[in-house]
Amino acid sequence: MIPEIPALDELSVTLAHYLLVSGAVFGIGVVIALAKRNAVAVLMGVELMLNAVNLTILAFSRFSSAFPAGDAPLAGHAFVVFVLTVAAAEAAVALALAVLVYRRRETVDLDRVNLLRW
Amino acid sequence: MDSPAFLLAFLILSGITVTSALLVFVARNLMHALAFLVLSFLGMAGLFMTLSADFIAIAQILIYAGSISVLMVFAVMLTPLASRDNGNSLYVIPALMGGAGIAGLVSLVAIETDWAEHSGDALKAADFERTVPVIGDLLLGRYVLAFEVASVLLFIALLGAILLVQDRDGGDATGEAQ
Amino acid sequence: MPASTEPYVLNIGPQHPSTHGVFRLRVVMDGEVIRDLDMIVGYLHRSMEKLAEERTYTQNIPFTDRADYLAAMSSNLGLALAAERLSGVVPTERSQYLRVIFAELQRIASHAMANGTLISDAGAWQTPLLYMFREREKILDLFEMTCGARLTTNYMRIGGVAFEPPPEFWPALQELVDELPERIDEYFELLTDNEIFLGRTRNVGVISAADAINGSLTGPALRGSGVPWDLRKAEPYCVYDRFNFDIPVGTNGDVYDRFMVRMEETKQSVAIIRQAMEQIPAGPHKNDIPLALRPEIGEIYSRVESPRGEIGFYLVSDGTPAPYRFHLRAPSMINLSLLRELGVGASLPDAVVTLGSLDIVVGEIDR
Amino acid sequence: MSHLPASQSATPMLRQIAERPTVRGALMRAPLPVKVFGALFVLGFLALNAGIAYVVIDGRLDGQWYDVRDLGVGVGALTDWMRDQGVPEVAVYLTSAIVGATGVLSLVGVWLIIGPWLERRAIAKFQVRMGPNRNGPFGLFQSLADAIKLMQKEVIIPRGADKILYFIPPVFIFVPALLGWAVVPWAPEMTYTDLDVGVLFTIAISSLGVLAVFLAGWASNNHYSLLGAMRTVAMMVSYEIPISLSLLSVAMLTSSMRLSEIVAWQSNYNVWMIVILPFAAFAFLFSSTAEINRTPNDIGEAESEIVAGFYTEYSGMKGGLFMAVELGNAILVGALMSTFFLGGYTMFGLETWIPGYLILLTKIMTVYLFFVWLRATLPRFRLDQLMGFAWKFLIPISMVQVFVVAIQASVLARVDAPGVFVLGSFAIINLSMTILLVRLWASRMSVSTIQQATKPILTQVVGGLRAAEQIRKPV
Repeated sequence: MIPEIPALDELSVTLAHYLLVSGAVFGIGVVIALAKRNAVAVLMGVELMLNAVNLTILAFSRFSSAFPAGDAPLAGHAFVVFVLTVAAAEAAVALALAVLVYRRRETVDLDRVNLLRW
Repeated sequence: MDSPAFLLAFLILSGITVTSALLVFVARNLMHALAFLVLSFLGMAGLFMTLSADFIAIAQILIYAGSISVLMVFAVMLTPLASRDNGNSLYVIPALMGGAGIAGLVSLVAIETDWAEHSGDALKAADFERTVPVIGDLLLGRYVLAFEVASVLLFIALLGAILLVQDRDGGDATGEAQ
Repeated sequence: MPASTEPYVLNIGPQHPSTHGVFRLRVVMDGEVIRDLDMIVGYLHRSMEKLAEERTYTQNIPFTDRADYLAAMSSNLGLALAAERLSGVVPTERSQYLRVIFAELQRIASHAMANGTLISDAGAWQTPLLYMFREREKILDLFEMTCGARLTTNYMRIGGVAFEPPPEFWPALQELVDELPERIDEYFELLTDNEIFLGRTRNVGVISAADAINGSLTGPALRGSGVPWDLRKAEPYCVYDRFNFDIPVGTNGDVYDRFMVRMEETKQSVAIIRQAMEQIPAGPHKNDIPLALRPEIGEIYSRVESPRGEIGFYLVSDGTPAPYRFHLRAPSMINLSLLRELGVGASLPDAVVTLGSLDIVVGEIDR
Repeated sequence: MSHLPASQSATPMLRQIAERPTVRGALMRAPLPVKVFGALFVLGFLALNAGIAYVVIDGRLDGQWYDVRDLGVGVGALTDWMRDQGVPEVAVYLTSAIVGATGVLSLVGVWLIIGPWLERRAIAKFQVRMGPNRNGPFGLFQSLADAIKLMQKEVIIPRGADKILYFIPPVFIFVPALLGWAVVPWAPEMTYTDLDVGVLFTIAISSLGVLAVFLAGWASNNHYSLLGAMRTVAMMVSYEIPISLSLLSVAMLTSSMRLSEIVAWQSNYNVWMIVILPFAAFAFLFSSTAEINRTPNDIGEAESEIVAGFYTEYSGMKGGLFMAVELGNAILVGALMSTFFLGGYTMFGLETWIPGYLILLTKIMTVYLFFVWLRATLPRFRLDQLMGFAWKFLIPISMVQVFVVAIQASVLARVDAPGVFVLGSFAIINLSMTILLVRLWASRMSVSTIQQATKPILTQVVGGLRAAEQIRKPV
């Protein structure tokens, strides 16, 4: 399954390499987002996942010849800009929520924020 | 593309990114986790650079390393010392399994698929020389609606963040709303 | 629900750039705002008042140098006057004028120091301080010519002054007096209309006239609040009643007014020195008094206007050469007592500027 | 006492000052051969420079590798020569990269020796004293001595400090100070990397310092540090917006985010951006002083309030690194200010005669000396005043300016050959708009009513509270 490692001067960085990095970061992000108790830490996981997705999009945009050249050549980049925007908005709101939760409940431990209404 | 310098850059940057992402999970202290997160963001920006996406890389530094991390720092500072651990909840085993599963799945697909037909360098020479004007044309041309919606979203998020953390009992709302 | 921030304790001093000596503030802060403030003094305590009971009146004069080390002449003068009043010695006519000249020179030097450090506390990177040191240096040079010391002058004696000024003193003094007014105007130009300085000092550390009187403030701190009280006018000692000068009085009672009162007093001091130079008579600079002066049994409280306010000496004599009780009313100590009221609720920079405007000298506070 | 004449100094200290050796005195006392040799040396130096100037004006070395005006030509010639020799492309690339990086690093390094000396001497002149004059000629080695002293100092880790995070910030804060130089154009073709998004790059790089400052304050386990860090972070976050807005105006007008193109635009129209966008230049300069913690906005390390701010606990060379970064940032801001608003390496045609980097260096020095002047003159703002100034004053006016400039940029894009008339009208519009808005804002915010300079009342009355009321009555 694992391809043999070629010599250094023959090795070229391909789409698969980027996808591997992206998959690893995404997986770590998932683990952090699911496993952490602290709301801010969960947010860190989510940001890592978004980063990984950005990397995937950019890698595809760079390597793919699926699009015809004349038709929106850098659509991936534009898409990443939107992802960044949404990430910024999400971070602002989520952190405001974390602060609010802390003020109301004196904790940011998500396991202990178990009432639907507080 | 295949020059050793490029390869080295890719290896170092991806190493930094993945390792520090892992350290975000491992670190016991939330502030350490935050520091590693910033390192991961910076490594990711470097990876973007290797993909000739200079605009996105700089936007990444500006937004993630510059702004979101500062926002997180403020959020951490606004919570007391006791809440600054980076402990895991009961779901750590399922989470690890899930994360490993997703990463494995992506890796499997990445390795098994024959990307040859999708990895031409056709766009390389033509469009990656100056990315900024192209992105600008796209954002204000083809995707202008999405662009406007994104700006409205940002504005609403800003207002929402301010309103959420505002003291309704007449206190001042300084500090946390950035 | 209020934003839950935790108050924390900040120790300002004893080693801190803005405490003007080894003075410590224990501040409880909430963010940038001071919630509580303790003043902790005593790091410079030398048991001066107790030691003074073992020495003769003349031997005690050097102690007063070390009390208010920025205005040694004024403190010297205070003790000399108190001992004279206690023992009935009358100083010579010429020495009275010399005392006035040196006390006013010391006032200029001390005010220069006070205002310079105040602006340093407000954040100017020592330029105004060093500008003011330029004139202070010249004054200290005059002191050095006359009595050999720059800071701890030990100049006043019971019945006169220690030395006659050397011949080169008078031209140098004339030169200084001639150039001082334009130098002071230069400071006015540099600072008084400066928007940042105004923003930092206007309406900061406001003391109302009633508060100032109730807190028994003296000196520029009191006059800055608008109370025209100056011992040189109220109960003239030496020959102050022969000179024509004004009392500058502030309107608002804030840091800026205290600053401006000091600036204006410098001008008035120059005027006094000018008049004293014109009127000074010839004659001996000192009476011959016994080395171990034995005043009659009795007590005296004698006060003079030092640059920081009313410096008073309470002396009790039991007929021996040494005072039975020696007490120094330190103006810095009493002016400082209002800092807690001014500081609580203010922000840290404001408190620092307010402390600077009260112009404390720790040697005098701790004695 | 000695009986000196009054004009001479009567005290030992004054005599010492009067008798101190001067350069002029040393020159006058030099023996004749030394004087002759010195004169010949100076004359030869002048003749050499005249010869170089003649060759430059003659134009016979344009584009040659020995063109004294441009290091870039030399490096280009070197890489071409290497290619001709059949050296692999990697080595050529690495060579030029290393040469460039060495240039950038040594610039900052040399500056860290000269800068503190210059600042101290200049401030000493402002403050009527002498400044460093003991180590080396004119005290030039003072900063070297300081550096050696700092390196010898013990590195103290405060108890309770976060051991890992305590060590990161001094290094991490150095990165933006160096990286910022990457995009600064020193001459035509003489940029380390002429990024397409240079303006954005500078903004992004400057936002990196925030985190280092914060970590330094947090990891020190000291309330002064934390207070300084919080102040600095709050200020940097706030002042990044006016910086971005003012640079946005520049980028819109020049319709490029490439720094070399911004310089070329200014050179092309023979106008400095500061003339067209005075408010943007002011906002950039003021906000930069806040970003790099210099007077009058150095509240993050206000020594009279919070000792040294966020680096209170750093001793030895770690503290020295923070100070070095402060200096390095000062000239970086000087370079950016010159590039964006003062015409960069061009000087109305002068750049064809003398090297562009010398022109840029002169401009950087000018801006830096302006900073020194400010530092020697102004008191410090308070945190709330600064934040209020950013949010209530700089940002709204900058936003209005951005709208106006957007219109002007679209006009500029439609005018065929914009001449002095169009640009002049832009300048007048922007200037008048700025003045109008500032006055409007000042009256709305009523900033000037609370801060009136009143002189004390002079009185002959003596008394207590009643006298005080009597005095105040006529006012």
